[in-house]
Amino acid sequence: MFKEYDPLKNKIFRVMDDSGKIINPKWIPDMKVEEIVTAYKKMLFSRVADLQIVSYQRQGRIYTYPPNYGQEAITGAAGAAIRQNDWLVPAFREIGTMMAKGVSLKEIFLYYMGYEEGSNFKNASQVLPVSVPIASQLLHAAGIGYAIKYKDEKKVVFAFVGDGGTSEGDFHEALNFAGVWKIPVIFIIQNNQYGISTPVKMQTASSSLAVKSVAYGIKGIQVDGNDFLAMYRALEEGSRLCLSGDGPVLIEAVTYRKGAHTTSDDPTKYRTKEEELLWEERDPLKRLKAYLISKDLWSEQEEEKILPQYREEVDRQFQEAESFGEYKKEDIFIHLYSEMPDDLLEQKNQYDRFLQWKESRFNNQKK
Amino acid sequence: MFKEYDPLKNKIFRVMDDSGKIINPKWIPDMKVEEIVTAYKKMLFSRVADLQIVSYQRQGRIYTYPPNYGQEAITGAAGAAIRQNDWLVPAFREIGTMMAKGVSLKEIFLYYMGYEEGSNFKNASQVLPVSVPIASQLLHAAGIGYAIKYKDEKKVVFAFVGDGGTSEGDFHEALNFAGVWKIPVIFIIQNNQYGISTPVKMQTASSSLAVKSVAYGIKGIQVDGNDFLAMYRALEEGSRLCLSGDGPVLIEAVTYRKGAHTTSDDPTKYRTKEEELLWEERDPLKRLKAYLISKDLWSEQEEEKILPQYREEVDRQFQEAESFGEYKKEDIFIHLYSEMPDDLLEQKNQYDRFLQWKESRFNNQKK
Amino acid sequence: MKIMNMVNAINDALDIKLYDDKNVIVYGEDVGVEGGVFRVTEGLQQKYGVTRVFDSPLAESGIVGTAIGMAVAGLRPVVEMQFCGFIYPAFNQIISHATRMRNRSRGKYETPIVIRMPYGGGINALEHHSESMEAIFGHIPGLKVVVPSTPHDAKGMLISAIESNDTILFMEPKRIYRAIKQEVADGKYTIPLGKANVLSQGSDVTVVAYGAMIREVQRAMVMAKEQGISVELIDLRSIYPIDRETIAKSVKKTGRIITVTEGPRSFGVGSEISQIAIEEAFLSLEAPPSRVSGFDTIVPLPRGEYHYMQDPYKILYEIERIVKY
Amino acid sequence: MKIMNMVNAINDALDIKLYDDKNVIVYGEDVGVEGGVFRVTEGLQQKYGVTRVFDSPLAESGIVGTAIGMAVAGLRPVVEMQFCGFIYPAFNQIISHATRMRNRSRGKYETPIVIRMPYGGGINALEHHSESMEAIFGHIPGLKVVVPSTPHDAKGMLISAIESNDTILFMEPKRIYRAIKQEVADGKYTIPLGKANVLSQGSDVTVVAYGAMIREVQRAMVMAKEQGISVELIDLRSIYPIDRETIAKSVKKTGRIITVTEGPRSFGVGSEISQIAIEEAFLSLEAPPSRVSGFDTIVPLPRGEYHYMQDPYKILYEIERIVKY
Ligand SMILES: Cc1ncc(C[n+]2csc(CCOP(=O)(O)OP(=O)(O)O)c2C)c(N)n1
Ligand SMILES: Cc1ncc(C[n+]2csc(CCOP(=O)(O)OP(=O)(O)O)c2C)c(N)n1
Ligand SMILES: [Mg+2]
Ligand SMILES: [Mg+2]
Repeated sequence: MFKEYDPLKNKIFRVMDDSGKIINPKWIPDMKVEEIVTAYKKMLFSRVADLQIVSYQRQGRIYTYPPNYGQEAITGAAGAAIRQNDWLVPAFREIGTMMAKGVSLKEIFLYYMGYEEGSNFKNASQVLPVSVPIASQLLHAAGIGYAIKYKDEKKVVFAFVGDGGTSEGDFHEALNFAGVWKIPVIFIIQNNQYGISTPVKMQTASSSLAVKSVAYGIKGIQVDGNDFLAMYRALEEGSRLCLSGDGPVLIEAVTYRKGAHTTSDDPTKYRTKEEELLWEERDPLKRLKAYLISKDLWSEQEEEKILPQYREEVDRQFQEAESFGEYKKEDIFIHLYSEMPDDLLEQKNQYDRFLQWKESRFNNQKK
Repeated sequence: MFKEYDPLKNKIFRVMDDSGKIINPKWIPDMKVEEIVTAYKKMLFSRVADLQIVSYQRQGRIYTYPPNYGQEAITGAAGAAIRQNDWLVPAFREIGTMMAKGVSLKEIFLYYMGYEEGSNFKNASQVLPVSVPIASQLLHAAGIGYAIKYKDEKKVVFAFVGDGGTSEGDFHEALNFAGVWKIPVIFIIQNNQYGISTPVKMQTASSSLAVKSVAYGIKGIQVDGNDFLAMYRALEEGSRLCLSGDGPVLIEAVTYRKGAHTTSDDPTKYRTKEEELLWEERDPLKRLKAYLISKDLWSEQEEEKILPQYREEVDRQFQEAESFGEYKKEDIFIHLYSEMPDDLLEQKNQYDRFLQWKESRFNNQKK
Repeated sequence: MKIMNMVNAINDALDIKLYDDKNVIVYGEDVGVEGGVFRVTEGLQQKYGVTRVFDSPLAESGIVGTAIGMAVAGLRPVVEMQFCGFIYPAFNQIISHATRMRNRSRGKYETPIVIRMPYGGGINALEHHSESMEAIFGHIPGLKVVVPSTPHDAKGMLISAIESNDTILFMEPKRIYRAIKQEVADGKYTIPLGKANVLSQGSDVTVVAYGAMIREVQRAMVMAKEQGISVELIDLRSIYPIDRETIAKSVKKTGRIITVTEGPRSFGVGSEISQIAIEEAFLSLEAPPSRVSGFDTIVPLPRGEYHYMQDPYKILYEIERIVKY
Repeated sequence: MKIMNMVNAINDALDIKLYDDKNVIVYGEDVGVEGGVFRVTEGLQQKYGVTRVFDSPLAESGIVGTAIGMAVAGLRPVVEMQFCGFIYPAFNQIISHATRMRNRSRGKYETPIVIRMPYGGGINALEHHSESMEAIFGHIPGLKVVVPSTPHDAKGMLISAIESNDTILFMEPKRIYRAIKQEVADGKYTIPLGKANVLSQGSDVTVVAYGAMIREVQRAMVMAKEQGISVELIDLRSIYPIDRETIAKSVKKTGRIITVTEGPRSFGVGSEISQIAIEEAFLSLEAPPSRVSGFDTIVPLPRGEYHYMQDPYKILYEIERIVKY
């Protein structure tokens, strides 16, 4: 597949067309039908969550949040392809994959409500926290890949970055180290056409992002990131290559950020209605749904039935997060070092003394 | 040429073979014979200087120095191709090109004798000082390229980096910015096979360094860096492209560092005699000399005659540098800011007071 | 005169200098079409075109590194780091080149670059969006680091910065980007860099602060006054070079000095101010020069941030402690 | 017991930990085949193989960034920055990730990484090869910064560093890499990080120093003694965390304190030590805590470097000044 879709040929890998019709039967992934339905439902859940978060944000109940809206086929396919033993190194727009690895929506909420605790994934192993400094996380993925190879484990690292992230030096260093080390890492670029307001053509003059793999002597492929079946198949193939020692691989997943960059962004400043409508046609859920309906695996009725359940579930987890309770001030100090240095302990104690003073001095005033 | 030698074809651009015989007449550069002879003589001078510096260093008369030995065809060709108006952004192994731009050997000596004054090129304009932090200078080249384009000047930037330097994030960012901005910069990689002790195959898994141009949507070519005619022709072509708005370009010049990394390095630790002998065969001066002799443009006799003159000239400039005189302590303070801040002035004054005290206290002791 | 907030004032300064001098170039992530994530550069691309005000690729080392090249070639780049927490990829270019090129070339090449950067906490932002690491930059030889605390200062200081031939880190207290409005003079004026500003005269204790902390101190001063404590407030304005003279004069008068900063405590700006106070006024000191600052910890996410931030109470607490010392 | 210089002692510590623990991995530029430009890792690749001791591509962010990944996945990387002046490309990975991963994940992921780095001047090196920017690193929350001053300390401190679950910047004073030889105990021993070492008891003035400056102070002390001045010398050993207690105890006794460092003066380690002294011992102070340091300038090239460096005379000058204060 990586040969047939060598990025130098400038071909994009697709399995279905925009209407959900199979156009490339050769590469249909070998998934059980229930697996595809399950994946679709997870994508739907992720979308419901996203849309609801945006409205929570408008109500002032959560801080800045970067929606995954429109990119669910990528994160959903990665969620379906990643195994319990594999590592996930997210950027910050991968809730679908994080949830598949066992991160709860409540934890995601906690994080965006401003609690560090949201990154302490209780039921997810081998998932790194969200990485805010763009592209820096790819080097962590390469290091994990080295450790896997060194320990001779059968694991793969799924590492994410955005199109904008490909401009950072760390992108280059990570792919270069990975190429030299020949380690099992799948680098997935979510090319959603923009880095905030900056279109991808202002990030680079290369013919695609996938073609950058050539610079590192690694395999690369450009995939229709709104085509769940293609994404899954490419990731599966990438996994296989990694496990057989033929990694790393670079997957450029072409998609579109349907929502705003974050809840504090206004995309009308930098993109047109026409463009948005064009991509509306290619919506990943719409396409997979059409495919499933055509196979009689899904129906509008089922969807209508399930949506309220999802909304409720999202709301339930949101409310759980909301009732997480007071931020414990100790939490600021305890995780800096394996043992708290005296100086830090003294700062903590000073702060306690201040709080006592404040309490006694202003006890009838508000905090 | 950049099409014919597209780096994806894995062909190296050569005009002469290892014995100096023309094998690719189509691409012989359009140079006057005297120009070639002049270039050869400059390369010879650069080599004489290099060899003498190594011996000065052994005598403890100069500090660490990175010889250009074996790479003279690249820096010589760049010296011949660069115009008065063009910018030169060196790494630290380009004395040939620097001298062509008007930097004196004396200045180069001063720098490696530990005087900042050695980077204040009196008769060379548009030459940046040596850049020690690997690859960082390429971004300066890109910025200069932007300024040239912005001011609509007819200038080209010649920017150098080593093979090891291609691993740094700044290499990536510089080529990427240059590609997006479409600016007149020739990036020249002196691939001398090693970054200190690390062979280039441990720097990257890509099929060549030239092929990295693909990642930036710019033209690239791999050139035999020990073939003066090929190097000159490629640079000339690169210049032309840059001037016509079709830049930037990336030139990988394949060469070999015949000497040590610096005068404090011992290459026998990491490379074999056989390898050194192999490259001895490809020595750039030997090849160009054979070519010139075959054309009756040069002779062993002329060389024998000129060598002592060069040695003397090098020595003369070295001795001039040696008699440069005391380091002025003011020099430490004056160039930090456009105006010296009070605090810095006070530090300088404090130091003067200290020196007076020391003088009066220990005036009969040695400094 | 117009009523402006700091965002307007900075935009006005950029506008004036872009108009003034064709060599001024403004770029960075999302500063063009969008006008920056805080809208500081809004409208400038429309006015001056895409070759003078534009979006760069997402790469901070690239932004500062290319600015060095532009500056060497005669332009006057004003670049933006999107947030304080994202300047670090550019650290090498700042410390190894921007601040050294003049010295290295013995004055031949100058690097008139302004690096603008919102900094500081208190806006309920994501991780890496609330930091105040000015002390690190103060330690870099060849760099100037300045921080305005009002719209008026922001405009005048930014114009000075753009006109200076030095590399200047221009730190913008984003917490008060829109919180403070005041009359700002039309047209061009400059405020010299490196000079502190005595905002209030006082006799009991000197408080040194800058940026968003000024407002917090002023609130604390209201409470202190109720206790009969007279505070002299110095807006430092410039982290480097530091205005020793103004500090010295004030602490000689009050005998007491407190520095209020947002960043981590150890190796922070407070220590440097204290050092200056003891060097300049040891015999006048009636209490140890002290500091109110963040902890030696990472800035907590929004729910915990108020523990970390300096507020009027923390400042008052320290004022009372030092005055009673 | 063997007579060792610091290079041997560090090599020995690495050897011991590589032997001890299969999770220890040593890499960096030229550390494998060549054994590092200072030969600190000599022989280790031959002994432990290319998967455990190896040359990395030339990319500092890459080196530290991958070390974070390795550490999270259970390894204990010990990486080398070739010179102090080349750590800056890795700055973002250090300040944004290595020092934050535990905090960010609430203890779930640790980053036991040692970043070894030769630093300091006095060896007639090229530009960027002589710097001492430890103060910057001291300001980074979550990082430990340590500096040995003898072969014995180097070995014991490095073993402690490798065994620690924190990220540690291990700064090696390259000027005394081979200049000091002493008996070093065989086999494994540790020296706790974060504790200073009182090298000489004295009564007139406390001098705090570390790394290569210790030797300079000791030379100054010989001259001071001739003047009848008794110096208490503290080897700080750890820049962060700082051993406040040892400093406090000493300055309470002597009433005077001087910090000797190589880096730029402003925002340097000296200011922080002074701040600690005034916080802990204000009422015992008989002179202002002061500092002997580099200027706020770039380290000059070799011909001018001696102006910048601290030598016994500069230290003696300050000792006399402070004692007479
Ligand atoms: C090093 C760094 N610089 C700048 C930012 C601010 N920033 C946050 S998201 C973003 C755009 C990212 O674009 P892209 O990589 O395409 O990811 P997307 O947001 O589209 O998923 C920027 C510039 C950052 N987080 N990190
Ligand atoms: C950022 C940085 N890291 C490390 C070094 C130390 N160093 C000096 S030269 C060198 C190798 C450079 O290799 P290459 O780019 O191939 O250039 P060459 O020396 O072969 O000309 C290294 C690692 C440096 N100068 N800068
Ligand atoms: Mg994007
Ligand atoms: Mg090389």
